[in-house]
Amino acid sequence: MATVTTKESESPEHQDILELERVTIRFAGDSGDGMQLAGTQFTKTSAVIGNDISTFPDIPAEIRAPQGSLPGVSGFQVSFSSQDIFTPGDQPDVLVAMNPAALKTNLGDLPRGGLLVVNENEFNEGNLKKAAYASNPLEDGSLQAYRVYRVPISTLNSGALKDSGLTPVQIDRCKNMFALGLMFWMYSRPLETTLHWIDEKFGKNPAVCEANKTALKSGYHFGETTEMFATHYHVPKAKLKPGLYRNITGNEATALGFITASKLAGRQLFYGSYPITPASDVLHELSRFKRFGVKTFQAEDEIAAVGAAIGASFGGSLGLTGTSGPGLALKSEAIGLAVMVELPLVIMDVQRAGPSTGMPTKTEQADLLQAMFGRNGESPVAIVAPATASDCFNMAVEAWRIAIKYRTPVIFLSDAYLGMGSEPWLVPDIKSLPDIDPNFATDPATFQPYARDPKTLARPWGIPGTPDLEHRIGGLEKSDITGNVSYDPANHDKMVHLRAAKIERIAQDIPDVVVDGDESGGLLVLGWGSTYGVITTAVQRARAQGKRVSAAHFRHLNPLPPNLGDVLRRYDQVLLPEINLGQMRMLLRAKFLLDIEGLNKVSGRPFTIAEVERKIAEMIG
Amino acid sequence: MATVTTKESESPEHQDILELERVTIRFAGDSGDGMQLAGTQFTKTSAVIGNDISTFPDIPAEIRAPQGSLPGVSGFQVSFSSQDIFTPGDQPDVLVAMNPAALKTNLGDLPRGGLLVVNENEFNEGNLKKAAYASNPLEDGSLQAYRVYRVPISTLNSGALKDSGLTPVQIDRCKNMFALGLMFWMYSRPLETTLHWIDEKFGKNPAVCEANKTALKSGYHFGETTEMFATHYHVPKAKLKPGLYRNITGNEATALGFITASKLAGRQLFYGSYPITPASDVLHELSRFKRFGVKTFQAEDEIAAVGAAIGASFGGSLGLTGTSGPGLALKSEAIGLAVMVELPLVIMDVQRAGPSTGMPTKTEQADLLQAMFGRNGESPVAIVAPATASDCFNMAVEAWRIAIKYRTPVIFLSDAYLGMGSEPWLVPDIKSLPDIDPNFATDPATFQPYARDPKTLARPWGIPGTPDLEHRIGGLEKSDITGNVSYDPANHDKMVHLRAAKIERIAQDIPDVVVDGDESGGLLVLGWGSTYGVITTAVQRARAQGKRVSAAHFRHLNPLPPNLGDVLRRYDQVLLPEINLGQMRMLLRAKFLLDIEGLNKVSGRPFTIAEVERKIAEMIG
Amino acid sequence: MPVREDKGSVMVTAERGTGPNPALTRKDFVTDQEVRWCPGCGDYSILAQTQKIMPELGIPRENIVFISGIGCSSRLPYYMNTYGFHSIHGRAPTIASGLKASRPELSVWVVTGDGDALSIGGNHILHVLRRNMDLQIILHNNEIYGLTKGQYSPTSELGKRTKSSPYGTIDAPLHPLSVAIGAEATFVARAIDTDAQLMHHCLERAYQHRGASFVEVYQNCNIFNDGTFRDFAAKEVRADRTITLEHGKPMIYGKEKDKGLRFNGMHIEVVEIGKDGITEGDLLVHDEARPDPTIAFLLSRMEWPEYPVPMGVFRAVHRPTYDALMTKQIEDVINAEGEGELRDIFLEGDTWTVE
Amino acid sequence: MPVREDKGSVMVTAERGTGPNPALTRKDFVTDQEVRWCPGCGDYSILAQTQKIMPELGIPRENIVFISGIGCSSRLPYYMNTYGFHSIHGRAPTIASGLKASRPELSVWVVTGDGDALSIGGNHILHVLRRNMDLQIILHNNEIYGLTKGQYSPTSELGKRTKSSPYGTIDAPLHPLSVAIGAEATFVARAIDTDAQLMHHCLERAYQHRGASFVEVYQNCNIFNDGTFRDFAAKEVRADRTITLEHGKPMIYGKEKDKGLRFNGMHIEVVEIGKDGITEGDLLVHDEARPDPTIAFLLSRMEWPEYPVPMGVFRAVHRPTYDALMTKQIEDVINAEGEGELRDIFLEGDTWTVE
Ligand SMILES: Cc1ncc(C[n+]2csc(CCOP(=O)(O)OP(=O)(O)O)c2C)c(N)n1
Ligand SMILES: Cc1ncc(C[n+]2csc(CCOP(=O)(O)OP(=O)(O)O)c2C)c(N)n1
Ligand code: SF4
Ligand code: SF4
Ligand SMILES: [Mg+2]
Ligand SMILES: [Mg+2]
Repeated sequence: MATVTTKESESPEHQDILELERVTIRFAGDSGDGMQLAGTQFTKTSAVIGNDISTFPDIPAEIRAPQGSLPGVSGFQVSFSSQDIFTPGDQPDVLVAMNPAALKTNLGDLPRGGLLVVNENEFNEGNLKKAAYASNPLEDGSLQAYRVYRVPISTLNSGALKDSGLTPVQIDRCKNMFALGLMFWMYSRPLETTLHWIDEKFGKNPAVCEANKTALKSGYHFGETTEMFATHYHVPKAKLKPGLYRNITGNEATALGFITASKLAGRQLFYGSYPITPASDVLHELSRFKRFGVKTFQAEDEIAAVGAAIGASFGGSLGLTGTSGPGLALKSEAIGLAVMVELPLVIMDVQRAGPSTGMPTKTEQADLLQAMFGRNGESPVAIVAPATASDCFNMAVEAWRIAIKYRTPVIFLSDAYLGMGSEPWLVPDIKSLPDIDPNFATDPATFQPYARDPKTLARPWGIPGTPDLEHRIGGLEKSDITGNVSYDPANHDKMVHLRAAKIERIAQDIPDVVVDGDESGGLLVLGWGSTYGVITTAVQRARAQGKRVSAAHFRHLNPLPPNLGDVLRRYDQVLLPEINLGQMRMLLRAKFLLDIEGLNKVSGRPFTIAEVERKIAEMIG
Repeated sequence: MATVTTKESESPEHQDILELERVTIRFAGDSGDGMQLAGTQFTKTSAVIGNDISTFPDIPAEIRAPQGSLPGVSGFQVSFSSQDIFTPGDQPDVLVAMNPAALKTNLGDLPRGGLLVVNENEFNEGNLKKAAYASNPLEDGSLQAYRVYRVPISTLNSGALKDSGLTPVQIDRCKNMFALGLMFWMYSRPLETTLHWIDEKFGKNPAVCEANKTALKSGYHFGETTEMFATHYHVPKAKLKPGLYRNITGNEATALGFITASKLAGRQLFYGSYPITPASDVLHELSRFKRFGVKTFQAEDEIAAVGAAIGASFGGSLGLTGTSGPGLALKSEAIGLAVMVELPLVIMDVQRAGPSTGMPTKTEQADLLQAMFGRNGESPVAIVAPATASDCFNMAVEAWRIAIKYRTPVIFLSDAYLGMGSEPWLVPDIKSLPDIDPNFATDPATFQPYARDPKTLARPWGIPGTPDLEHRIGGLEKSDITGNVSYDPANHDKMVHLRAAKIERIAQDIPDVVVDGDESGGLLVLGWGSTYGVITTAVQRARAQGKRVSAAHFRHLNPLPPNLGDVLRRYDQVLLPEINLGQMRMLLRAKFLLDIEGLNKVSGRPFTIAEVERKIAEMIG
Repeated sequence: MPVREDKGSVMVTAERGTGPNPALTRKDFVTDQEVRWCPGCGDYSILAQTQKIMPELGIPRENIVFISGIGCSSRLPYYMNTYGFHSIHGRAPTIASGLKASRPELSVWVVTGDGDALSIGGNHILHVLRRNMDLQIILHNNEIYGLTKGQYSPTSELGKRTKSSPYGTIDAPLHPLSVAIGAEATFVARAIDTDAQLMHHCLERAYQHRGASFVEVYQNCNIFNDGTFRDFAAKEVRADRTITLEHGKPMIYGKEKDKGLRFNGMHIEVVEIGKDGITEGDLLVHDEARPDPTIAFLLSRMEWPEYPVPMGVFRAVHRPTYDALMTKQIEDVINAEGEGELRDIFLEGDTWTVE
Repeated sequence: MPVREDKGSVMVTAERGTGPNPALTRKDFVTDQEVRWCPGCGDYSILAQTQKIMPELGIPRENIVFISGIGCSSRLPYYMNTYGFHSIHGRAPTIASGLKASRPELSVWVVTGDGDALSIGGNHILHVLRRNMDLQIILHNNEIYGLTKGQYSPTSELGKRTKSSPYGTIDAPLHPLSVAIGAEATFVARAIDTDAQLMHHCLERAYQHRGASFVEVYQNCNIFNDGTFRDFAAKEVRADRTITLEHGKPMIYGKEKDKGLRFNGMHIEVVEIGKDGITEGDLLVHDEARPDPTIAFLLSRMEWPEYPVPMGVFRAVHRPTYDALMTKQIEDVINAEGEGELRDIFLEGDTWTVE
């Protein structure tokens, strides 16, 4: 939410500059209007000038809908601030609507009094009809509650580019740059970063390159020169931790984390995957990185993808597979095999709204129980979940640490909100990251395929190519120590317990959960995965209002942080917001027999801060 | 356990007849020795003469092992009694061991003092070596603790058949009949049923037919005439509920239940399946029943099997699919589709020991959580579990009642112990079973694909071929009422809740759980699925010893019987034995926040009564 | 409900007849759902032909079902005002099999893409073809994954650069019709989105064929794979670079009808009619009904620029369909054993009475 | 570890050499596990040949891996003293692909059954063949599901009565080699359990071939499908009812070497040498290296009693393998762009410093 501060200053043209702590802008237009580009550029520039940022793209269903239609609307929200921020903002302060359909789909989120910039050229009869407007909202008074700026963006843009030598269609494609330029002016941002980017992107085509730059500057100058806008704004730098930053999406951070793990372990990364929204970007990222020796295998289906990853792990590589919910369902049987053969394996699930095909571009946390239990028999695996886009990097490395040390499948549970959203990432110092020792077995004298390390209960990893370690593994029950097939009842009972105990042992490496707030008493708001940002912000606000409420977030879902039970018992009430019907809540209730309260939302969208604040207020007044 | 009663009587040959309440015999031999046949015949005869019976075959791993080897041993245990019995007995009273390997693998289960009948001819050097015996146990005194009868079964049998005209190999194959005849004599059973069966089975081959009969009678006469056996036994008729009985395995009962449901609904049964142990027998059964119009589709894999079942359900048939654990894992994604399209579908899972391929012929209850949660997103289904082999019939019908009435997938959770075990089945009066109304939609004026019945929340079933009901369904989120594709956040939230609520509504049709024992106080031993028999027996015994313990069993696992929480809260302690690591226990703890105690065994075998008794004693002294 | 009787047609070798259904027009097959493909997508013309042909086939609308998997192409059922099922990725053939086997009187169409049918769904295609389930399977082959925004598919050409293959693919593509023929298909045909007449013909023939009809349609994805088929399919060159197969006719093609295909020893060659004394009589005569699939297989290997690309019906042979055999087997058993009575199977084996 | 260098062999057209590994004997490949097949099962002789050939190939034992699915046949890895992986039903090709693509220097063998490979695993077979992953795939075809005790398989003959088809099957069988050829296989061969020499030859050739080698072995299941191949494979008749293909040789067979195959117009016919003036010169000469797969496909259709059943190597053509292309692509990129530094990709895009 924009907090208007008192300080005012004057611009040369006698327009006011207001200093704000935080602003959230949503760019919305037709899929073809380049809104994702505009949003990304705005984000970059804001990051470069030192704001903390958080973004979330709102991409339409997977099919390209007809131009101007409601399902064709594409949006990009960016929040930037002089303070640490944890979410892309509940509601935009500013909505840029490039056509009627964009207005229709997004207006509901703009608070009354919000700033609305519309491209008035597009509000013609045809487009209004496509957006199912009976009358023109710019004319019928229905926008009275907002601060509306009608800008003829299309004609201003084409006017500016009339000598560009481009075709009308090409010219029209530049109008996102015009809109972006206008927003840059409005929030006092420099043009350099984007001008530079245009050069890089369109360098090969000078006419298009020039046109985009001209459009961007024209938008900026339009803001500066027109009298339409009485005020523009300034959001000072945030006080971020010092260091080198870049902007990163969760999927990008995940891919980098996996490559980093491979470097740290000194073993080749092998990624078996079948494309699926919203996980495909990790495949795209990793396949760009051949110079790291990463092997990407686009399999014929999800089963082949995980099978290949298991094969690679058998061979001593980091066998990785990634997918989204329906794909995880298909991989179930093979993950069970990996549990039995006890090989390192990481399975990434970028969760999306289900069940079944569900809503492929929308977010949800509802694959947790599938990750825990979606296999036949007693088939325990480790599960980790990143808290933010940049945390995806850390947890991707962590997933591999666990997988390799404990010779076990680990499920990395991200979601669409994390994967597609972005935030600044403090680029880590590579040397600070500890190596991961694959610790291969090599000594035939002592090798036993199912002997166990007394501390971790892990079995040895003896890979093909190692002389005299020849052995056979498989999905039938294994005899303790020797690994031979065994139908012995006592052995089965023992092995079932050993596999469970091994996963429990991982807890010895998991950091305690840390509470943000009071040590005990009052309400604890607990979270896992992508709810981190909203919960942190909501709790901070509630505490600022003097409420007795604390927050705690955990990234290891199975096993849980060792102190979790103790922590939970120290508070009067515990609230667990989840983007599902209460899946982790069920696990914690069963484990700790505590009456944990849930806040659940399953609408394909993240929580808003307000929703969490409201629930806190409801629980502790 | 054999309880020797005091009553004695004399046989013409001055051998004693002891009357027993219950006897458990295990036939064990090489896979090629026909032990399953001998066991089955003994069972039939015992049933026909009025004992209550319970059986469990112990079939070796799926591969045929070399003759005489340890993995090649095949066993069949039958328990028969003059009282109601619920399990095939913990330990045999009598072990018939046809070769050294059979002795080696089974002797551990025979209590000291138990009766041991061995085919001494097979205790030659070669066979002893195959069974890894360093010395001959018949000679080295290691069997002193047992009542050993060394019978030269092979030579007695071949002697009896020397004029049969059969080859030596054929003659040797009859030795199971000789052993069976001996047991028939020992437990005072008539030969008629088996003689009749031999006629039917070998009628076409008179020489073989005669030989088998001769072998059977020779075994019987050997018992009668030899002085080896001082005693033989009599087990009086049981006091079973009056009616017409047959012996039935769980898989047979399941198949009959499914056909019955199809008759009751007046709709064709369509079974899509891919063979897998221990579920294949249901495919075999159903494919015999073409005269009922049952269509069996042996699919290329489990996914195709469930897909075809869904297609059949879309067309208005009873679309059924069946498998065991690994196959259920493969079906996960498609079951999620069925949840989304809300069509009736029954999925049978005959559970076996996992994880992964595990131990295919062994029993386990460890697919419960997979059944509950093994799908992406919030994807609720109904689950039922039969308690005994014959109860499979009832629950198969019940699964269809729920699936059709609520338009939902229902998982029917049986297991290897139920599926392969047998017991007497009181053949139901078909007319007493209420019809199942498919209640198809036919009226175009009111039809809306996702309108809901206010009581059940079920959507209409409008099948192809019905004029003017043309509509489209699919795996993307559906709009309430119309069923069109919808990405609307509020709609998704609503639909997720509606799907969950619909499954909860099924509880309105579920009978309350009934307690066997005290109304409240003391210990309640709770059970689901195939633990029914052992729990019932163990609790009866504990009560007979004056212990304050009751039993309750439920067959509806999701949703649960409506009164379950109330019932549990009435007892001081609750014990839940499960053949897994505590899966239902976790669900109940989470739901009721009660500190339920578990008794868990995961050895591929059912509980023994003694194990449950011991745990009861441990808990309440 | 009015039902086209199709039971017991096990041994029928004749094709299924078509004839207009006077009560219906193309419009009756259009739904109220907005079509959501990219403007210019080849799927539009496939949809148009599909909607157009429906009233011509003479099937009551309520007996028509369209079943698809997931992909751009697989949205098609939403736009067909018939019964429809937009299922999960790759599994449409399984759902269609269950429906057709249980309700043989329905006309069941499968709509699929190159990823849906040949990547994740390859095994089901294999088996539905060998079973000869009586379905029409329309494969929209755009040689790309459209819906997931442009990864290569199993029909993408070797070396193709896509989002998931920035340095070019390394896996050789499948030939969909070779796969189908290798899987014992009884009907295979090929059409192209830009040739409405040919597409109409292939769809009609697919319907007429009793058994699994497999139609590959080259479909342009103008967003992620624009122009893949242009080299041979563009209007200007199409006549010279494709050949339309016609049963019983010599294999002639070219704008001037001056080119032909000749069988030479063990391979096929392109010849010019009139040159070197070559006449029509020298040309291979197309026989779609050859029991041996080898020539059809040979045709499925022909690619531009070495050869003209064959279009139309490659193979159409008769073999009993799975659904009809299933129906017949049940009828035969009932005729032989009588209709089943529950009581009989309840009482199988030995029974006894407890009083 | 000693590693057979095989990187960068993308364009190699020569076959891989073999040569005895003097340090090893057959016994070195026998494990301590008891073999658990039924006495008389055809799997024994396949195992025997496999163990026998290993020392002859010249591969260090530690570089050999056997990967199988589930089925009687798939137990084979337990009996091979090499690295081994008895995986899950149908998925051996996927695990083998991941292993081979990540470790091209290993010699990876896939052992599978007709159900494992062609029922549940059909799709993976399709794709591993088109990718030409450098694997040896040995399909034990007993035309039945052995392990699950006798249901029909996708290669069981039409009408077969089994536990799951008491009234006979209604689905036509697949021809495994037709499927393989339709899936772009570069090497296909057929052997039979009872002919040790031929099996040895096929295994050796499969190893020598760089790329996916697909070998169908007719294997008798004497418990559930005894004698399925007897009609043409029994010792007494084998010479007259099968034909062993030899590259570059005319297709002659028969105890008396008096029968041959001739290509006649568009189909193949059986002729008697010496009769009607037919000489060896008239016969088809086997060319396993023909780039066009049509003749190999034609051979894959030949069945007794219409034709002798072809045995041996049907097709062996060269095409870069997936694993080699993958290795090469990475090398090329590293040569062009330099080896990757994490720092570079961490800092991709715009960065900024906060002080
Ligand atoms: C189980 C599963 N895996 C992956 C996906 C993602 N996915 C949807 S469509 C598709 C491929 C589409 O390609 P194609 O079948 O050629 O259809 P097109 O969009 O090109 O028409 C993929 C990979 C999915 N929906 N479900
Ligand atoms: C997912 C799964 N489905 C089914 C099975 C059961 N199953 C094991 S092997 C097999 C078929 C075996 O046939 P085949 O591959 O021909 O091998 P064979 O035993 O004949 O050598 C089946 C259906 C399984 N183990 N896993
Ligand atoms: S992405 Fe391609 S295939 Fe999909 S709708 Fe657009 S043009 Fe058509
Ligand atoms: S069942 Fe058949 S295939 Fe399996 S081991 Fe026995 S003979 Fe061999
Ligand atoms: Mg496609
Ligand atoms: Mg087989």
